[in-house]
Amino acid sequence: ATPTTEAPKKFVFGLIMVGPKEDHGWNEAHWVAAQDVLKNVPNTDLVWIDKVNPADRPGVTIEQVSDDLVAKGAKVIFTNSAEFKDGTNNAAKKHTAVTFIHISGDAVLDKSAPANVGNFMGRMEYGKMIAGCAAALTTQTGSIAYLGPLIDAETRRLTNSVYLGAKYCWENARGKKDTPLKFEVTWIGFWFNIPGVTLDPTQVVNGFFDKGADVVLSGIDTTEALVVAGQRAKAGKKVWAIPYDYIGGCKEAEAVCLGVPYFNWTPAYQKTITEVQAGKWKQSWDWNGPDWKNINDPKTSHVGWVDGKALSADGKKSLDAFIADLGSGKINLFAGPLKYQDGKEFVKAGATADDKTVWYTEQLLEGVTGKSK
Amino acid sequence: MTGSRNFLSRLSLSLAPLLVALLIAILLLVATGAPPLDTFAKLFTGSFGTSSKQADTFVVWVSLAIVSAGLLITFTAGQWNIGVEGQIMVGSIFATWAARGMWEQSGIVGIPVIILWAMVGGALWALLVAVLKIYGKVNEIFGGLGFNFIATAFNIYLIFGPWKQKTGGTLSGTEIFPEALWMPTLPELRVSPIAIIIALFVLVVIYLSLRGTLWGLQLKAIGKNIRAAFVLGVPTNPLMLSAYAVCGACAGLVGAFLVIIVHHRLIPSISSGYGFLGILIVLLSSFNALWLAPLALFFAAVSIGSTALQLELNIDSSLGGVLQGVLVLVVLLMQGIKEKVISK
Amino acid sequence: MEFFIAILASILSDSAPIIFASLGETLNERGGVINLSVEGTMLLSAMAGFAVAFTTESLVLGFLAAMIVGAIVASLVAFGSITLKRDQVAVGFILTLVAGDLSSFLGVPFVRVPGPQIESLPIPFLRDIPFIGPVFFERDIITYLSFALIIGMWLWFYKTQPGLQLRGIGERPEASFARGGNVKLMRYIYILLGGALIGFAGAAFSLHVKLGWSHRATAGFGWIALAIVIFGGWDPLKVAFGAYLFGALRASATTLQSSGLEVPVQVFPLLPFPLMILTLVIFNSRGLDRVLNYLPLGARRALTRLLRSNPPAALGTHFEQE
Amino acid sequence: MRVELKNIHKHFGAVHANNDVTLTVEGGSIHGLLGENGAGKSTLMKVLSGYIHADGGEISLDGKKLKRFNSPADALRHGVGMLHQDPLDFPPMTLLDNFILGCDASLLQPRARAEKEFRELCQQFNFDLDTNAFVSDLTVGERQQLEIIRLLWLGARTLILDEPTTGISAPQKIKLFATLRQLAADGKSVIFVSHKLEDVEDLCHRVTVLRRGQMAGEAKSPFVTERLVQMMFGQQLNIGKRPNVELGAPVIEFDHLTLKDDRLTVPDISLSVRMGEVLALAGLEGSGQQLFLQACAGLLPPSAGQLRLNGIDLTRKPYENFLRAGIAYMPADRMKEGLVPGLSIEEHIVLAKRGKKDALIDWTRTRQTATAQITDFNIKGIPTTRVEALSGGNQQRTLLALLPPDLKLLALEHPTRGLDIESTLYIWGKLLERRKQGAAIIFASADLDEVLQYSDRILVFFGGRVIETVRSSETSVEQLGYLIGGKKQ
Ligand SMILES: Nc1ncnc2c1ncn2[C@@H]1O[C@H](COP(=O)(O)OP(=O)(O)OP(=O)(O)O)[C@@H](O)[C@H]1O
Ligand SMILES: Nc1ncnc2c1ncn2[C@@H]1O[C@H](COP(=O)(O)OP(=O)(O)OP(=O)(O)O)[C@@H](O)[C@H]1O
Ligand SMILES: [Mg+2]
Ligand SMILES: [Mg+2]
Repeated sequence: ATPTTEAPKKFVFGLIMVGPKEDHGWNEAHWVAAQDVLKNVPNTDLVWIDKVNPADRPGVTIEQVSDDLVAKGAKVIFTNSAEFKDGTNNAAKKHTAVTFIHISGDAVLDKSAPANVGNFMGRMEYGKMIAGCAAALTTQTGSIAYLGPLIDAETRRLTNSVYLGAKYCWENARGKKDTPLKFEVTWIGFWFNIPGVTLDPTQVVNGFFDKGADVVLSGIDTTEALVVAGQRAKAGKKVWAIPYDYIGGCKEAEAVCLGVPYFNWTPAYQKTITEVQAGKWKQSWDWNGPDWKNINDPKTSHVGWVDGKALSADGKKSLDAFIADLGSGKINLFAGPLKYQDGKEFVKAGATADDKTVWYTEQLLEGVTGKSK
Repeated sequence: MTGSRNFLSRLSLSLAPLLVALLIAILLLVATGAPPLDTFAKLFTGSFGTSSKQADTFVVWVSLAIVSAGLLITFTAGQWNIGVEGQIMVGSIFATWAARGMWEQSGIVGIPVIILWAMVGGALWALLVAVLKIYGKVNEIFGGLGFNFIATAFNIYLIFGPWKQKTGGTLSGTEIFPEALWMPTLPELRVSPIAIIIALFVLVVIYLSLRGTLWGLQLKAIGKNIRAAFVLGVPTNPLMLSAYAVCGACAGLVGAFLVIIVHHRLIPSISSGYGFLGILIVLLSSFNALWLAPLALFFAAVSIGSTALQLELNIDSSLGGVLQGVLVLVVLLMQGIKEKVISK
Repeated sequence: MEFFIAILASILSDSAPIIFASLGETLNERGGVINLSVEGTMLLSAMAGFAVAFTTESLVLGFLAAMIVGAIVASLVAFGSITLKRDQVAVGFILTLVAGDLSSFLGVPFVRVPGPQIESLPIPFLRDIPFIGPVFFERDIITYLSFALIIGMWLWFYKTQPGLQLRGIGERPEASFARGGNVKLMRYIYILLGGALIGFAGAAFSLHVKLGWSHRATAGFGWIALAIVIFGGWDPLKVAFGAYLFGALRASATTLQSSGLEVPVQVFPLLPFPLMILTLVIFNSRGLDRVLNYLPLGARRALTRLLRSNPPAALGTHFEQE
Repeated sequence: MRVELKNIHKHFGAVHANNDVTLTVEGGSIHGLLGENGAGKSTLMKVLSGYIHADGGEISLDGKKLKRFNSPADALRHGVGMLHQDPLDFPPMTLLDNFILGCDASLLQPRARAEKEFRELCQQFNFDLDTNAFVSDLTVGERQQLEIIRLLWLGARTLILDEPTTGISAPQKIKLFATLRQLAADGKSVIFVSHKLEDVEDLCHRVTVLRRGQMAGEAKSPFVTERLVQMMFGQQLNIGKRPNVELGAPVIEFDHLTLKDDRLTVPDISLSVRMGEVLALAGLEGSGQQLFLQACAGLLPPSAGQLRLNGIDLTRKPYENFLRAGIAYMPADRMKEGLVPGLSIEEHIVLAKRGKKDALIDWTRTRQTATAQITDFNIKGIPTTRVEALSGGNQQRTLLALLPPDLKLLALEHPTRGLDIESTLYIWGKLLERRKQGAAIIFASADLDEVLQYSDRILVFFGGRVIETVRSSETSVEQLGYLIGGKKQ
């Protein structure tokens, strides 16, 4: 027989993003992972759509978009927002031959997921603790602010993580047990600015600085906190910021950036694709942590932290020690006693919280100013 | 001989805007580096290419046809009912409200109640604008705009507040309705034949009432000269209220359909801009009810087709809106040019 | 006190875009033409301004481009309504939708891309005046321009001959024509100028307040600008007051979250819009007349004149000059 | 300044409004321009003042030939200024703003200079005008004064006045005439347009008469009235005598009625009007007649007092009740308040029908009714003609045709304004028929001749008050002229 010159059919995977793919934040981190898969796994092809949110594409549903991606041959579809839970489940019910991965979701955990839906998420709690520590090591006014997205279990646990990290370093590394650290969160209402729906993040960040905070941490997908801080710094104010999500997050204002906690989605994406290709994929809910040997190893660590230019040398030293202690288990910040804002017990004295308790965090912790619900 | 030439020149006069709009679109595409022919082909296959696409197009058609029929009534009464977006939204809110009260009901009981309640909601919301206009002298454009903002805020409040999902409020909306309360659709497709029949019914009723009823004539009269109509004995206030109520009820109906056919839950931007598209359709129809159905189909096709552009050609789907708007603008301006030429 | 100064200062500079937009619209409407496309024009010019400033790395070019875009949209309003005698509201409404969608379509490459931004520019000496200095004179060039525009437009309307003529063409074009005014030409000029100001507002949005471009970024600000013009009774000072009032409402929406109100956070940013419209409704409704009727005549006259004024009589009408 | 118009032609579509008109006005003289409605007077003057461009002919000033003026401003630069019947000013502005608007200033308003010169001019003509007042608060006469000094200030040497005597009182008229004579004495030319013979005879040195767009003749003072009438109408007009009608029971009664709108209060009117009676309301525009008429029709609720129709109390009842009780209102502004532009005659007939109406329209029957009415009222149109395509006279006939058969009270505002004599006679014929059938008629008119001619009784309004009630048979145009100006003799 004559050899066919036709190229073997490509393995197509799909990606549905909530925001624009080049937002220097959450979505770009996913975009980069998908590009890595294309590079690293031979014969793959990507179909994607971004900005799937009610502001940018009113009336467009995950179900519709999934239909289109499946029609273009997608065998695996990643959806990247907590908002997509029901949509992903419904699309999966319709296209049973396709594997859906709902990132940051918990449908597998609460058993509402069809068999072809999987979940994974990175343990950003550690990244946030590190960020909190960096902030506490730097602040001069003793007042830190957190630019929160919307309020749900995920954002509550991330906010709490920042607070725990900050409090630990404030009390231990800075030795200020007697002056309580001020920690305030303001929620804008979504993962990024939706004009007319969310508070304007630039306005909120300006408000933070006006009220006396000097380090602002971003909990949202976009970079306003850093940009505003950069602007203020140029006007001669001593302020800093910590972005979120994306390894290149500091770029927009290096001079005020203390560092960035980021997701590295490449290993998880790659694992899913190769497993589905080999027919070995099984439904699971994965909460992937950092590789403590080297939290910035692109092959193995799902969550990382890079120092920013604005972090002082002393701060750097203390922070490295903090990271090492976290990795070795010497520090467990989710150890009791911890209380919620209304005084209800979160973790008993002497106990440490298990994954499920942390995942379903109900309130902000005592000591944090801001709404829990 | 002259008759046919006359026909030809008239035909070319009405086709000219279409060509100009097309030309602008092509220029735009070329300027942004997109292949024009391919784009239009994809726009077509994206809206009519498969039975599932056709069905989606008709889902949008139902909404556009009904809302533009309602808007034709307020336009006939001389009113710019910009508040129509809010009226759709409140229709959806009322539909969800009714659905939440009938979570366990069967669809045969539940769906008609949901639809009627949504129509009541839309009508009430529209009446607020009318009352402000009549008794408060507030221009309906700003009244309507205000109530759109309020409806949006209220909708968000419900989604993130009292009606939030058990796991917490999210932008994806409220809890999904039980399937019994979904409007039955054709197998495997999202389109509901009952909704299409209802839309046709609404179109016919609106057409006939504008043509042959006293109400329709009185509406025309207040639309063209409300003071003279009043002096002649037309009950202007009740009439104005009725126009808004009818348009609001149509918008409410659309709101109900969006909830029980399309999304199966209440979502933040539930009205999807269909109200404003409806205004464009009515403007394009020269206020003639007969044109609404085909124009709504065209607009629906562009809306659905343009989503496909993103995937197929990586062209932003807002192109659809640009095309729709440019077409209406060009037609409007060409009418002016025509009149200017004739009067010369 | 320091916090109060900071908030006041933020309101002043955050309101700059609304000031430019609503004063631009005031200029249009004083000439007798409603430019309903403000929302769309702002979007398109915000995008264009950012895109040009981003690619050329020149803020000046960015603002210039935005003004040109604003003037182009306005010229369509002018052509449609003055020359072709179409319904001004219809033309403006369609343009709002077209320009809005066009901004999304053309703006894709620039969504949430970090770009150039206006730097602050404290004015020496003036900034040292207690209270006044930090509130007014530690701002940036755009905010200073907005101050200048308010005062300049007031002077133009009430102290200059061309300004008097402008008021005339919006009031009674046939009488203005009788007095030597070229009504159509002046209307064209003022619509283009107004459009350019609205365009400037767009750029002020993306280069000064919002720091970048994203889809639908103005989210209702254009509509609010239209409402503010009515609220301000077509008077530059009162319009500016309306714009600052709206700014204050927005600032309080941010602060309200920590007030302990049991309302989802997503509701706060929406509140200033209905509140602003509600204020407009109250100020323009007959209810106010009833209240005013209880006052003694002198006070009533003064208050009426302060609180409201009638729209230019020829607003929205066509004019045919021989 | 000597003004010459030579062979002026002007067409409006099929209408030849000015057909080869030639006219010479000597410097220092007052020249009258006479003619019936639509004769082309205003058109000719608009050509002379630059508002419209003639299709042919030329203009010379002091012997210097000009093709035409490009605009009113151009004409004024050459010294020709025109006062319109409805003064072209800016009601919401102050007098000073009005005065300055249009003057030759580059950037800043010359307020101080203008104010000083304004005062001087006022003094010269003995006008009492306050620069800080608002134009909207002035009477028509005062607005004319403002326009006159403004035009003079801007250098007008020829002043055109288009029907300046409608809507002003006798004392104001006397003052106006004095001013015009003073101007002529100063060597300025004045062109005085009117169809009021007595005004022209009183004031002008020479008169030109236009008829159907053409020159019908010229005359010099002193004038022979009969000859002027003949030139104007081509015939002696026979104005019918008013037939006497037996008055019946009271139709409408007012008890201490007080009316108010945002500008005017009309206090305390007590009066009754009987079947078959015609009551005229005389007064300057805006003296309260309109409020009174609207109150009669139920369009304006009285703020105090009582109103009874056929013995039934209708005070502050909705308009609907008034309609049911058999009133009808015909407004002055036909296209704004009377008819609905865009709708046809037959559609109007459906709308105006009173009593029980069917929800579905029977178009066949409606068309028959419409055809019958069109013939009956001699309307030049067909059932589907849109009302805006009718001429003014035919629009007024259409309004008459819409009146239901059994009316008790007709409230009419300027029933024949803008109509020529033929239409006027026709319409009054129809109205007086109604009166014979027992309807009462209340009408307001600025035309004192009409008031005197058709009414039984006259209410004279001044500044919102009824200052006099007179029987038509016991008064004269002169006396009315003084009364509407607030002067009792
Ligand atoms: N702008 C216009 N367009 C069309 N026809 C016009 C226009 N102006 C005047 N005409 C017509 O030209 C003719 C002359 O009108 P003109 O106004 O000069 O009459 P007039 O003598 O001033 O009458 P009146 O005494 O009623 O003021 C009339 O038939 C009128 O209908
Ligand atoms: N908008 C219009 N559309 C069509 N035809 C019109 C329009 N306006 C006027 N006409 C026609 O033009 C002619 C002249 O109208 P115009 O109003 O000047 O009449 P006129 O000479 O003043 O009559 P009358 O004495 O009844 O007022 C009429 O035959 C009328 O039907
Ligand atoms: Mg005339
Ligand atoms: Mg006429």
